[in-house]
This record gives sequence, structure tokens and C-alpha cells, in this order.
Amino acid sequence: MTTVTLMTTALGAVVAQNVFFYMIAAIMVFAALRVVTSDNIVHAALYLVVVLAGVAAQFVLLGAEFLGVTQVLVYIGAVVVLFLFGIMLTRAKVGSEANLDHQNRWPAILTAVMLLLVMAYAVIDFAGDEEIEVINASPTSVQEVSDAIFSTYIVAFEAISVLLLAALIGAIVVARKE
Amino acid sequence: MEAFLDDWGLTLVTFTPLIGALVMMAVPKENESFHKMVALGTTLVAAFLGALLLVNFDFDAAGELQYVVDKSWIDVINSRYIVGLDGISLPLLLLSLGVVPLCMIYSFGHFPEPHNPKTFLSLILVLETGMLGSFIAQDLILFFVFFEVVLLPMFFLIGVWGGDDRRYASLKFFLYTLFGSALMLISFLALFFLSDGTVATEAAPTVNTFDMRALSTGATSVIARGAQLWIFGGMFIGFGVKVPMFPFHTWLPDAHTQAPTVGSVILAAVLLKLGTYGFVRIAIPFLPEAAAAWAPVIGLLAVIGIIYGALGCLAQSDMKRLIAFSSVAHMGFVMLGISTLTDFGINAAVFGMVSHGLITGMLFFVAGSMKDRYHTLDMTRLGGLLVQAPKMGWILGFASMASLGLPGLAGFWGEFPAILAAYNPAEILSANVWRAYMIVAALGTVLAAGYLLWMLQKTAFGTPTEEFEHDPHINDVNRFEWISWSPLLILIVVFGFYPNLIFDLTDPAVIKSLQVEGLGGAAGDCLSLAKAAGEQCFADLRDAVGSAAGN
Amino acid sequence: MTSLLAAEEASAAIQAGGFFLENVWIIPAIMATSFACILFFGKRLPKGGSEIGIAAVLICFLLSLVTAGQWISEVNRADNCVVAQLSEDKYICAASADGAGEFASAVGSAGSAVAAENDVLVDAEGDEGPAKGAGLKPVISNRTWWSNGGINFTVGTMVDGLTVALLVVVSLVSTLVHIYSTDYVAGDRRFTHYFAFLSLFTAAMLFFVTAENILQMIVGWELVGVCSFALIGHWWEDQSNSDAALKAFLTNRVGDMGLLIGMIILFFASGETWSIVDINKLAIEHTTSHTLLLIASLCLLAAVMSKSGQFFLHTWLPDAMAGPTPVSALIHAATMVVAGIYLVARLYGVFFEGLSIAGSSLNALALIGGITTLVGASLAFVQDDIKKVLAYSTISQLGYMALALGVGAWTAAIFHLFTHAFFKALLFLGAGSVSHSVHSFNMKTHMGGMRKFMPTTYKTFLIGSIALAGLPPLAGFWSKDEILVGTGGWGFFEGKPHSNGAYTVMLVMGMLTAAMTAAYMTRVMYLTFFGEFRGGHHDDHDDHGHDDAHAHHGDPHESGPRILWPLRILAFLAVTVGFLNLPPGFLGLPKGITERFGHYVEPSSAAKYFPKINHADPSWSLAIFSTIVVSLGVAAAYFYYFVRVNRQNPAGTELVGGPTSRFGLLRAGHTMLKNNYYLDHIYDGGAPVGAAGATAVGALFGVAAGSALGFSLDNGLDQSFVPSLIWGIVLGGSVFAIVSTALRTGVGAATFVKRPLAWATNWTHENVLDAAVDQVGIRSVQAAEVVYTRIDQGVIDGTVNAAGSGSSGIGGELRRMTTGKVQQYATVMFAGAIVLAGLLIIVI
Amino acid sequence: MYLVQFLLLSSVLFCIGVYGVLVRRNAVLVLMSIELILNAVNINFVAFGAYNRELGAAIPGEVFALFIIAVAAAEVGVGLAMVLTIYRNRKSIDIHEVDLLKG
Repeated sequence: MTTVTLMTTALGAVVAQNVFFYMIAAIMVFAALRVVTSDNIVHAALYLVVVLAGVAAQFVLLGAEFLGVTQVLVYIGAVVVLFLFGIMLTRAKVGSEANLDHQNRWPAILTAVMLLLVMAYAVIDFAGDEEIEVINASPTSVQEVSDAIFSTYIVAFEAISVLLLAALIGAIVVARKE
Repeated sequence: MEAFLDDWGLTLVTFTPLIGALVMMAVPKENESFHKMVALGTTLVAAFLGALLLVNFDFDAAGELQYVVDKSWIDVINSRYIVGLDGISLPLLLLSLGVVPLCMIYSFGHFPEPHNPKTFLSLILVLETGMLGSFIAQDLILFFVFFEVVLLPMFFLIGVWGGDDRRYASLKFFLYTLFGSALMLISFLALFFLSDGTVATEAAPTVNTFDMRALSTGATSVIARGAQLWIFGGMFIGFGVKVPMFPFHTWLPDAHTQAPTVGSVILAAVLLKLGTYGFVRIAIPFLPEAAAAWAPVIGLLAVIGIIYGALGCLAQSDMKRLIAFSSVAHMGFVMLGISTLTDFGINAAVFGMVSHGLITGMLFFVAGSMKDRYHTLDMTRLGGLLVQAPKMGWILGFASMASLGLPGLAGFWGEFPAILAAYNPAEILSANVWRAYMIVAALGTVLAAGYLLWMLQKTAFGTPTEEFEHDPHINDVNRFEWISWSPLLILIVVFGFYPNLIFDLTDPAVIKSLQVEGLGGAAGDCLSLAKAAGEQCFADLRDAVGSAAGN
Repeated sequence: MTSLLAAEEASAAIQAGGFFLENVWIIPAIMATSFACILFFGKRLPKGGSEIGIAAVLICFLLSLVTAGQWISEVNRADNCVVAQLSEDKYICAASADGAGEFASAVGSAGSAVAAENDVLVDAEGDEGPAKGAGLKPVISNRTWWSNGGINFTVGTMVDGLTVALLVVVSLVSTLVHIYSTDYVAGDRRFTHYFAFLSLFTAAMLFFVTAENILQMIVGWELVGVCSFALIGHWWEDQSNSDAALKAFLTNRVGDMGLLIGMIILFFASGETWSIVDINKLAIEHTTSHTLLLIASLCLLAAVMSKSGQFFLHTWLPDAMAGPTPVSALIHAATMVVAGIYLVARLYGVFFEGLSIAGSSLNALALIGGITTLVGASLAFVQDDIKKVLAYSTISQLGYMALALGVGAWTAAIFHLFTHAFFKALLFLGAGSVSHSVHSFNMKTHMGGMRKFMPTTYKTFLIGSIALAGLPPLAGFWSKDEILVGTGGWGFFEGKPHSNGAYTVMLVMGMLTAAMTAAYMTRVMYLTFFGEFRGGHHDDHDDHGHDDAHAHHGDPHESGPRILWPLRILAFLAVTVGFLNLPPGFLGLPKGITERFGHYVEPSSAAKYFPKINHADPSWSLAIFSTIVVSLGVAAAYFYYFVRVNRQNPAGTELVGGPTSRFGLLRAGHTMLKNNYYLDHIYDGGAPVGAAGATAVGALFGVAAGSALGFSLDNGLDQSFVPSLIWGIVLGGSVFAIVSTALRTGVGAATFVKRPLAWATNWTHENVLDAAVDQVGIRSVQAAEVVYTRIDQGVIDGTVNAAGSGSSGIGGELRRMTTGKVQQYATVMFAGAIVLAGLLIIVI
Repeated sequence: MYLVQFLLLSSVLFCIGVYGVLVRRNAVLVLMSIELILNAVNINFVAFGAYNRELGAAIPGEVFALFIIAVAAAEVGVGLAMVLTIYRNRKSIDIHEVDLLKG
């Protein structure tokens, strides 16, 4: 009895997860397409926010909650704002603009589609029916992540720190007026 | 000491130049003499370490890998940091270690524009690491990384310090080689996925492996014939571009002509050897069956290259371009030796690599020095070098003689045994075809004499043209040149007199590399059967290994 | 089972030994060291390094004599040897058998020891007392040189009679040339280099003749070639000199191709060995495939033709006269050109079996030799340059040697090589002496009546001429006579052909040549030493150029002692060396005096590396007949020049209104000779002439070689007649086609260097391959660009226009490809990545 | 859930990003497209991590995703700084006009 209930609950959860996944995925793909096709640069930035949020949601679905939060904080909180600053500083029009794209986008479309086909083929060929067990596993805890960062990956972490510092200085140096 | 050398020798020798380059990066470029000192010092240290390796090398076991280090590197793809040295690698390693310091010394006397010794020398150091690493790597990914490391410094050496048309030449060089390496990488990956490391007789931890020791001892014998052919084809193009073989050679004349002298020397002396080394070390021992199928093509392209390169030489008026074309011809002899798939031919090929490195390097040195003095290498304007700079003229003559394969000098021992080997290729190949190749290759020796002597006559003989008759800049060999040239000259004579110095080293290693021992027997033995029987032998071997692996 | 053997037909051979025979490497090593010393220290020495060279070559000469002495004593030991068999192929000298008593004791002591140990029985019984004598195995000492495929290959020395003979000739002539040169090239700006290369030249030749294996022979062969290159081109400031040097080297290189291939075939046919002895042995035992031997010997023949100046690869030899005269003497007498003859002699087993010399009446080697000897002699008639006469004469005499080898008269060939070395060196050095005095080599414009000015030179030159012409009793007579006898053709007339075969045609050719040789030497004598002096008012130092550091004007004068003494020594030798090999039974002389040369030099067939040759019987009638023929030649030329020309005008050189101006046919022949049978035109002439000529001569040679083979094969020696014939024709034709093509593309002659083939290749390179690569790049970008650049109309125009531009535009096109537009690059990059990824997926 | 879902989503995002990089003229938009690509990669990391949870891969997957976020932030910073500089010098951020690489 209990097992049956458990099973149905699990089944329901799986179905729900799938439903969520596809909804979010559809939204993300749509938003991503708008990012690259919108002729209003500010709109594009806002669509990017949607994609990034979608990614954060996918992370949560995959049990990476801490990462999802970080995604929201860093990307939506910082990066997108930075983009908007950039847009304003370069005095792009806030309204729609005709020349955001090249007029002839067919080679690019062709490339992208071909790329997609190759990748999709490879992906399906490789992981056609591999399942991810999310239900029975608890989400990774922040502690586990931080333990890993500060022990196993400490060198990489330090390198990232230096990189960020260098990027900071570099950005200042590059953007500084003479 | 010896234990230390065993564990760290190869790693140290490879990365010493890189350390030197890092040190140089930390110092501002105005401090030129410091940079020169560090660069030269580093290469000398590396060369000294190389000498230590040579001294401690066990010559009785030249066929076995020595100084092997096997540490985990990229576990995810089973790629390990494996380095080792055997009789094939050792001469080439020493060649690289020797040529680079000579280039450094030479460049002190003739710095190409736009000067900047810091960047120039550190690029050469990075280049050296790449070359050394390629010769010692025993893991395909490691090999590939080193192989590619070579590319970038050379690109900049040509593109920044080159001649008038340097951008075109450097871009061509870069794209061409990159194209080749891409195909090569695919082949490597295919090997990784298709081979079965557990059936190898040596070092076989896992099924999928990049370990060259395992791949050359039977891990590949499970791969279907069709796939083998494709994989070999990829490597063939990848290495063939680097060699360069006949239809893929067009980057070479441009790169050589435009490169600064030192770049040309390194290119000729070491870089081209990476391609042939790849054939000897990787393509043939890994896939003997595919090699047998591809060999007629290799041999044909090789002899076409011999004749084509020679004829190309005769049509040149630029001396450096002529020497570049002669490289195509000489590498043709090397490839002919390789295509026979016999120990004889491959030994000849390895000797040919070393001797070509020494001799053509020498020729490029002289050409570079002449360019410094005359500011042109147009042979219609040159002449009478022997009058104005007799010593340099004699050296040019000497190097030309060596290059045309004069017995008693190193060139002969690369050329003649290759022709010899072509008379009697591996049993699985058609002897008649190779005998035809042999005759054409022999004709190539005549043409070689033709173009080299013609060059000598145009540049060294006769009297100086009016243009340069009273040019005070045309002086004889200077100190830097003597220091950097004399080792090459001496080695050309020494190897010419006593070729066993190299043959003795390479022979055991080559014999071993051809005896590909798989689970079901020695794949190398299949090469010594007639065509049909040989192919059947490979198929049987595959079945045997496959069923054994299945159990 | 031991057998005792007759001296004449020894069937066992014992091992020779001796310090100098085993350590003969010292001799070339001394010369090589001398080369290095002169090169590095020569300039600092008071005499510019010549003293080192002379000292070294003198030591070499003495050592060669010692070596020869040791060899002779070994031969004597073998002659007096009673042989005991140790194992199947190993014999020892059980006793020296000068007397029966000694022999008995020998059997009792040494012999019994051997008998006890090795279970041999010495059969000492016999009607005529104990038979004695044995062949001698060559002395071989070697060590590892290189190893390949697990096989060790050796380097070492091999000494037998042939080696010793050549050692003596080379070192002796070289010594005299060294001494002569100190005067002749004195004051030359490259005096030191000259002597350095003389040393190296000698070293290379000595290395060549002492070679233990054929690979070493290749090395020596090529080194000789390169030294001759350096010496012929000694005065490289003049384009014509360096052209001559290049021509010499390249022509030789063409032959070397045959050498390489031939040697490689021998190597594999004999079961992967380089050893001369083994290769010969296997060939003689018929272990080696006959077809392979045939091909190998034809290939080697090509090498011999180039090196030894055989028709039709002889054209470099006259041009090589551009070098200093002593060098010419060295090249023609002792080093370079005899290398080819030596090669045949050394590998005689191969040639003997390969060309089926025994028992046939014609073969490629004999035919080539015969043609060469006639061609050379006829060309010598029309030269004005005294050195060129001698050069063609050398060609002719080398032809004699090749002919002799071709008919199986091995000893005669080597003996002729030996005598010829002395009198040809004498003639060259004499010519040099004359030219040193008149500053020219042209007999017609600068010489005449030199007898009065240079009596010693005149006398020695006269001796040389007589020796060359072959009048008894000078050296040339004996060796020439032996060759004529050796053809076996005279026996044919007498009705008893000797068993090497009846080479009657060769006899006729040789006889004709003898007459012609006598005639042209008479001509040279007249033009140079008789009549009136025609020089004096000429001051143009045309081709003598650089010799004259101390240029004398006015009357010519006799040369100094350093020039004259070598002449005197050589003249003495030219008179006497012929007696070294008197025919057996000559004037009833005992056996210990006749045929000494042949006895010591010719290897015994018992040593198994030399074929069994049948020696022809000497014939008084032939000797008398040939002497009459030679005398007729002398008489005809004497009548023409000394009587008619001299009577018409003492200062004249040809008969005005003579036969050539009266008869069209003769005139045509004369013109053809003047043009060297138009061979040079074929080699470096224009394309149509060259192609037609190459084909014609190639076909001729092919047919000649083929039919020669046909003859020799006709005698039932080989069953595969038709394939061999085809091989002969194909090989002959292709060799010639290759030769002429290579020469035409390669010879430094300004006319034809960079012509069609090379240009075509370069064109292909630039317009097909290179362009293809560029086009791939250009096109792929164009595909993208057609779309991309609609905004930038200007670029489109350029792209379309650029498609067909020539090689100079290629760089520009690629530049156009590199638009600098990052996104274009990115598109291409991604496209490439997709393709590669796709490939990877497919492969795996 | 299947692994392939996430991988396909990631592929789609990646290709859209590539398309954006190839086709956009405005440098800021190009940078945004690059963000799309980076995020696609991140999804891959996390998905593979979750898939190999048994092997303890979840943590490394997330850690690397974190690192990539950090690198992306740095990249955006420097990239925008460069865009600004270019804009200051040329009064335009049209990538088509930036052709200093032209040979």
C-alpha cells in the first residue's frame, strides 16, 4: 500500500517535473530567440533576463538550488544591469532599430542549424535513454559545495579570484579615459 | 642522480625552456642582454640535461622506452602524462636540443627586424618546449598538445619577423597545419573510442586509452579494417601536411622564404620532422594493416615529391625558395623509406630526418647570412661568393655536397638506404611498384646534384656582380656564425663517416615498433606475408583478439 | 681428403696474410689526413701545404710498394705450397715444397700434425714428384660500419693483386703529379686548396681501390667524382670552367644512378651482402639469378660509361680539360676514369656471368668498348687543342680496356690500364710542359717546331707517343697486343677460336683503332714539335689563363726540373713496364720471367671469387700483323704532314686544297667529328633536336644492347631470351632517355637549365596546387561573402574580377579573403568545426 | 527525467547563441549572445553532474558551473569596457566597422 502510494507520488512528481521542464524550456527557447532577433536592444536585454531566469529554474529542477540562487543573483542582479549600463553608455536608441542585424542572415542560420543537427545527433546517440534520478536524491547542500570549493578545487578557486581581479583592473584600464 | 634522472629527466628537459620563457616575461624588454643570456642559458641547460640523458641512456636496450614517467593527468578521458625515450626519439630529441642553442647564438649576431629580442627569444623557447615534448610524449593527447604548442610561436616568428609577404605566409602556414591537426585529432579520438586497451601487451589499464604504448602493442587490432583505413587517412593528412608531402607542401616554400633565418632553420631542422616522426611513431605501429593499404599512396606521393621538388628547385631564382623546395625532395626520400614498411626503410628514414635537419639547417643558415650581406637572395644578382667571402663559399659548397647525398657525409645515409629499402619493401607490398619508385628516386639524386650545383655555380662561383663588387658589408664568416655552424658541420662529417652512431640507436627501436604484438600474435608478422595472405593474417588476428576480448 | 694441385690450375686457395696487407687502410688514411692538414694548416706553411701533400703521397707510394712486395711474396709462398684441406672451404699451406725432400719432411712434420688433427690424408704419390701450388685468397679485414634491420654491415679493406697494382699506379702517378704541380701551379691564388684536393682525390681513389665491399666502392666512386669536380672547376671564376666541372659531375651523376641501382640489385640478389668476394662467388656459382645479374651488370655498365668516358656519355671528358693540366694527367692516368674499368675488373664475376662473356661473340660491354675506342680515336683526329687530342685518346684507350674486359681478356685490360697510366700521364704532363712555355694549348696557333726549344719535353713526349701508338718494344705494344690476342678473333682466322668466344668484330675494331691511334699521334707530333713555330706574336692567353704566374714573353723555353724529372721517370717507365708481362714462351724465356704481371695480379679462380677465364695463346703472326698496321698508320700520317704539309708550307697545319676541301663526303665527316658526333647538341641543344636525338640514340642503343644480349644469349646460356632482350631494349632506351632528360634539365650549360620541365613544374606549383589551395579558401569565403557583402557593393566587384588573375594576384586574393570581419571568420570557423565534428561522429 | 532533455535544451540555446554571435552587428548584443552560450554550457555541467550523482559528480558539476558564472562576469566586464573604448574612439560599436584584422 505504502509502496504503491510512494510509487504514484514519485510518478506524479516525475510527471510534474517533466511538465515544468518543458514549460520552462519552451519559454527559454522563445526568449533566447527573441534575444537574438529583437530589433530593440533594450528588449533584447530583458529577454535575456528571462532566459537566465529559466536557466536558474532548470538548475533548481536538477537539484542544484544554491547554483540557481547564485545564477539569479549574479546574472540577473549584476550582469544584466551591466549590460543595460553598457547600452546606455554607448547611446543606443531605446526604441527599435532597423540595423541591429546583418540583412543577410542565411549563412548564420545555416551554420546554427547544421550545428544543432550535428549536436542533437551526437547527444541523442550518446544519451538517448539515460535517466536522471532526481527524486530520491536530496538537493546538494551549500555546505557540500563550499567544502568542495575550498578543498578539492582550491587552486582553481584562487585562479578564478586572480582572474576576477585581473578582469577588474583590466576593465578599469581599458575603459579609463586617457 | 640516476634515479632522479629517471623520474624527472625528461620532464625537466622539456619544461626548462618554458621556465626560461616565463622568467623572461617578468623582465622588461629594454634589458636585452639579460634576455639573451637567459634564453641562451636556458637552452644550454636543457641541452646539458639532454646530454645527461644521452650518457645515462641504456644503449643495449635502445628498443625499449626509457626514463618513463606515467602520472595521471586528465583522468576523465584516461589521458595520462606519459613520457619516455627510445632509440627513435633520442636522436630527434638531441637534434632539437642542439639546434635551438645554435639558433640563439646565431640570432645574437643577426637580429631580424623588428628586433624585440625578448619576445623573439621567448617564442623560440616556447617552441623548443613544444618540439621536445612532441618527441617524448607517449600519450596521444599529450602529443597533440605539444604538437600544437609548436604552431603558435612559429606563426608569430614568421608573421612578425618575416619578410615582405610574411602575413600571407604565416597565415597559410597556420591554417594549413591547423587543418591537418584537426583531422589528426579526429583520428586520435577515433583510436581512443575504437581500440581496446585491455588486449594490448603493454600498459593497458582500460579499454579506451590514449596510451601510445598500449596502442602500438595490439590495442588497435580490434578495429575493423574500414575504420582503420579512415583513421590512417586522417593521420596521413595531418602528418603529411607537416612533412610536407607532395600535394600538401605548398605552405612550405612560402613559410621558408618569408621566415627569419632562425625560423627557417628550426622549421627545416625540427618542425618538419614532427610529421615524419608521427608516421614512424604513431601511424605505422598503431595501424600496420592500414599502413600496408596506404603505403602505395605514400610511396607514390613520396617519389612525386622527390621529382617535383627537384624540378621546382630548378625553376627558382630565389635561393631560399630553392632550398625550401629541396626540402620537399629530401623529405620525399624519407617518406619513401617509411612507405616500404621495413625496418630497413624506416631506419633510413630516421637517419634521413636527422641528416636533413643538420644539412638543410646549415643551408638555411648560410642563405640567411648571405641575405644579411647582400640584402637579396636573387640568384641572378649573386655570384662570386667564393671571391668575397671564401670561407662562407666553401661552407655553402660543403653543405650543398652533403645535401646532394655525397657519400661520406650525412646526407648519403638518409638517401641511399631509402632507395635501397625501396628495392625490397615489406612482403605485403608489391615489390614491382616499389622498384619503379626506386628508379624514379634514383633519378631524383641526379636532379638533386643538378639543382644544388647550379645554385652553387650561380652564387659561389664566378666573379661578383658589379652591384656588389665593392660592397664593404660583404665580409666573411663572423664569430657568431662560426660558433653556431661548426657543430653542424662537424656532425655532418661525423655521421657521414660513422653512421652507426644513429643506426645503432634507431635499429632496435624500429624493429620493435614494427613487431606489433597483439594478443593473437604479432601483427608485424603479417606484414611479411604476401598480399592476400597478409590481409587474411590481419583479419584472423582481429577475430582472435576480438573473441579473446569478448571472453 | 687432401689433393695436391698443379700450379697452373690450382683448385684450392689459401689465405694470404701480412701486416701491410691487413692494414692497408693506412694508405688512404694518410692521404685523408694530409687533406685535412693542408686544409687547416696549409696556408701557414712556407710552401703552402704542398710539402705535406708530397710527403704524404711519397709515404703512400713507398707503402704501396711494400704492400706489393708482401703480396708478391705471398703469391710465391702459395706457388710453392703443398695444400692441406682443413674443412670444406678452408685450406692451409701444409708445407713449402721447393724440393721433394723438404716436402717429405713437411708431410712428416707439419703435414702429419694437420693430418692427425683434421683427419686429412696427404697424397704424396705422383709420377712427377709432388704437385704444388695454390691460389691465394684476398686479404680482408673489416669492422662494423653501420647496422640496419638487425644486420651489421662492415667497412674494411680487401687486398689482392688487382688492388696492389692499382695502389702502385695511383700513388706513383700521384706522386709525380704532386711534384710537377709545385712548379706548374706555383703562385696560383688557391695553391693550398689545389694541393688539399689533390690529396683528397688520391685518398678517395685509394679508398676506392682498397674497398672491401661494393658500398664502400660507391662511396669512393662518388668522392672521386666530387674531387674531380673541385679540381676541374679549380679556376671557377670563369663560367666555362665551372660549366665544365658541372657537366663532369652531372654526367657522372647520371651514371651513378645506374651504379646505385645496380649495386642495390646485387645486394639483394646475393642475399643481402655488400661483400665483393661473396657477390662474385655467388655469381660464379650460378647461385644468383642470371636475369638479375644481367640487369645489374647493365646498370653498372651505365656507371662505367659515365665514369670511364665510354661512348655516349664521354662528352664530359674533353670538357674536363678546363682543369689544370696535372689534374688532367691524374684524372686520365690513374684516378677518376680508371675507376670504371676497376669496377668491372673488381666485380668481374658479375659481369662475366651477367653478360655471358664466355663462349659468345658479342656483348654489351665489348660492344660499348669497341665503339668507344673507334669514336675516341676518330675524334682525336680533328682537335686543335693538344689536351683534347689526349682526352679523346684516353677515351679511345679506355674503350680498349672495356673491350678487353668484355671479351674476357681480364689481365690484358688491367695490364693496359697499368701501362696506359704511365704513358698517358707522360703525354699529359708533356703537353702541360709545352703549354707552360707557350701559354696555350692550341697546337695550330701557338705551337710548331717546339723540338728546338724544348728538347727534353720533345724526347719524352715522343716516347709517350710511340708507347701509345703501340710500336714494339715500348709498353703500349705489349698490352695492346695482349688485348688483340685476347679477343680470340685471330684464332678465328686461324681456325681455332679460343674458348672465351671468338670476338672477331672486336679484333677488327681494335686493329682499326691501333692504326688510327698511330696516325693521330703522328699528327700531334708534327703539329707540336715539327714545322715552324707559330706562336710568339700571339699574346692572348686564351685558355691557358691562370697557369702563368710568371708569364714569359718572347721565345718558348724548356721547363724547369720539377717538371722535367717526372717526365723522365715516366718516359723510363713507358719504355720498360711492358716487359713485366711478356707473353708466355716469348723467345724461350723461362716461366719465372714471362707473364709476371698476370701471375701476380690476376686472382686465382681457386679463390672462388674470380671466374675461370681461358687465356688465349699469344700469336707471333698477330703481333707482326698489328705492328704492320700501326706502321701503316704512322706512315700515312707521316706522308701527309711531314712530307706534303711541310713541303707546302712549313708553318702550315693542314694541306691547303687537301682531301677535305676536295671531297664533300670527307668534309661532311670532318664536320661531324668536329662537332663530336653532335652528341653535345643532343644533350644541351634545343628541345626538338634534343628530343629527336635522344629518341634516336636511345633506340639505337637499345637495339644494340638488345641484339648484343641476343647474341650472347643465343649461345644457349640462358633460356629466357625474349624477356632479356626486351629488358635490354627497355633499359637501354630508358637509360638514355633519362640521361638526356636529366642532362638537359640539369647541365649547367646556360642554354637549357631552367627549360620546359622545371618551368612546367613551377607553373603547376603556382597555378594549380598553390592556386587550388588559395581558391579553396577564396571560394569558401566567397560563398559567404556573396551574401555578406551586398551592403558593400564595392567589394563584390573586386571579388568577381579577381577570380582568374595570375600568380602575382594570389597573395592579393588571399588578402581579400582576410576581410578582417570577425564574424566572417567565426562563420567559417564554426562551419569547419561542424564538418569535423560530423566526421568524428561518422568515424566512431 | 531524461538526460537528453537537458542536453538538447542546452544544444538549442548554444546554437541560438552562435547564431546571435554570427549575425548581430551591435557589440553589446554579441556579448549577450555569448552569455547564452555560456549558460548552455552551464546547463550541461549541472545535468551531467546530476546524471552521475552516484559517482559523486554532482558537486564538481556545480562547482564548475559556479566558476563559469564567475568567468562570465569577468568576461562581460572586460568586454563592455572594450566596447566602451571602441565606442569612444569610433563613435560606433558596429562590429562590421571593426576590421583591424584586415590583411
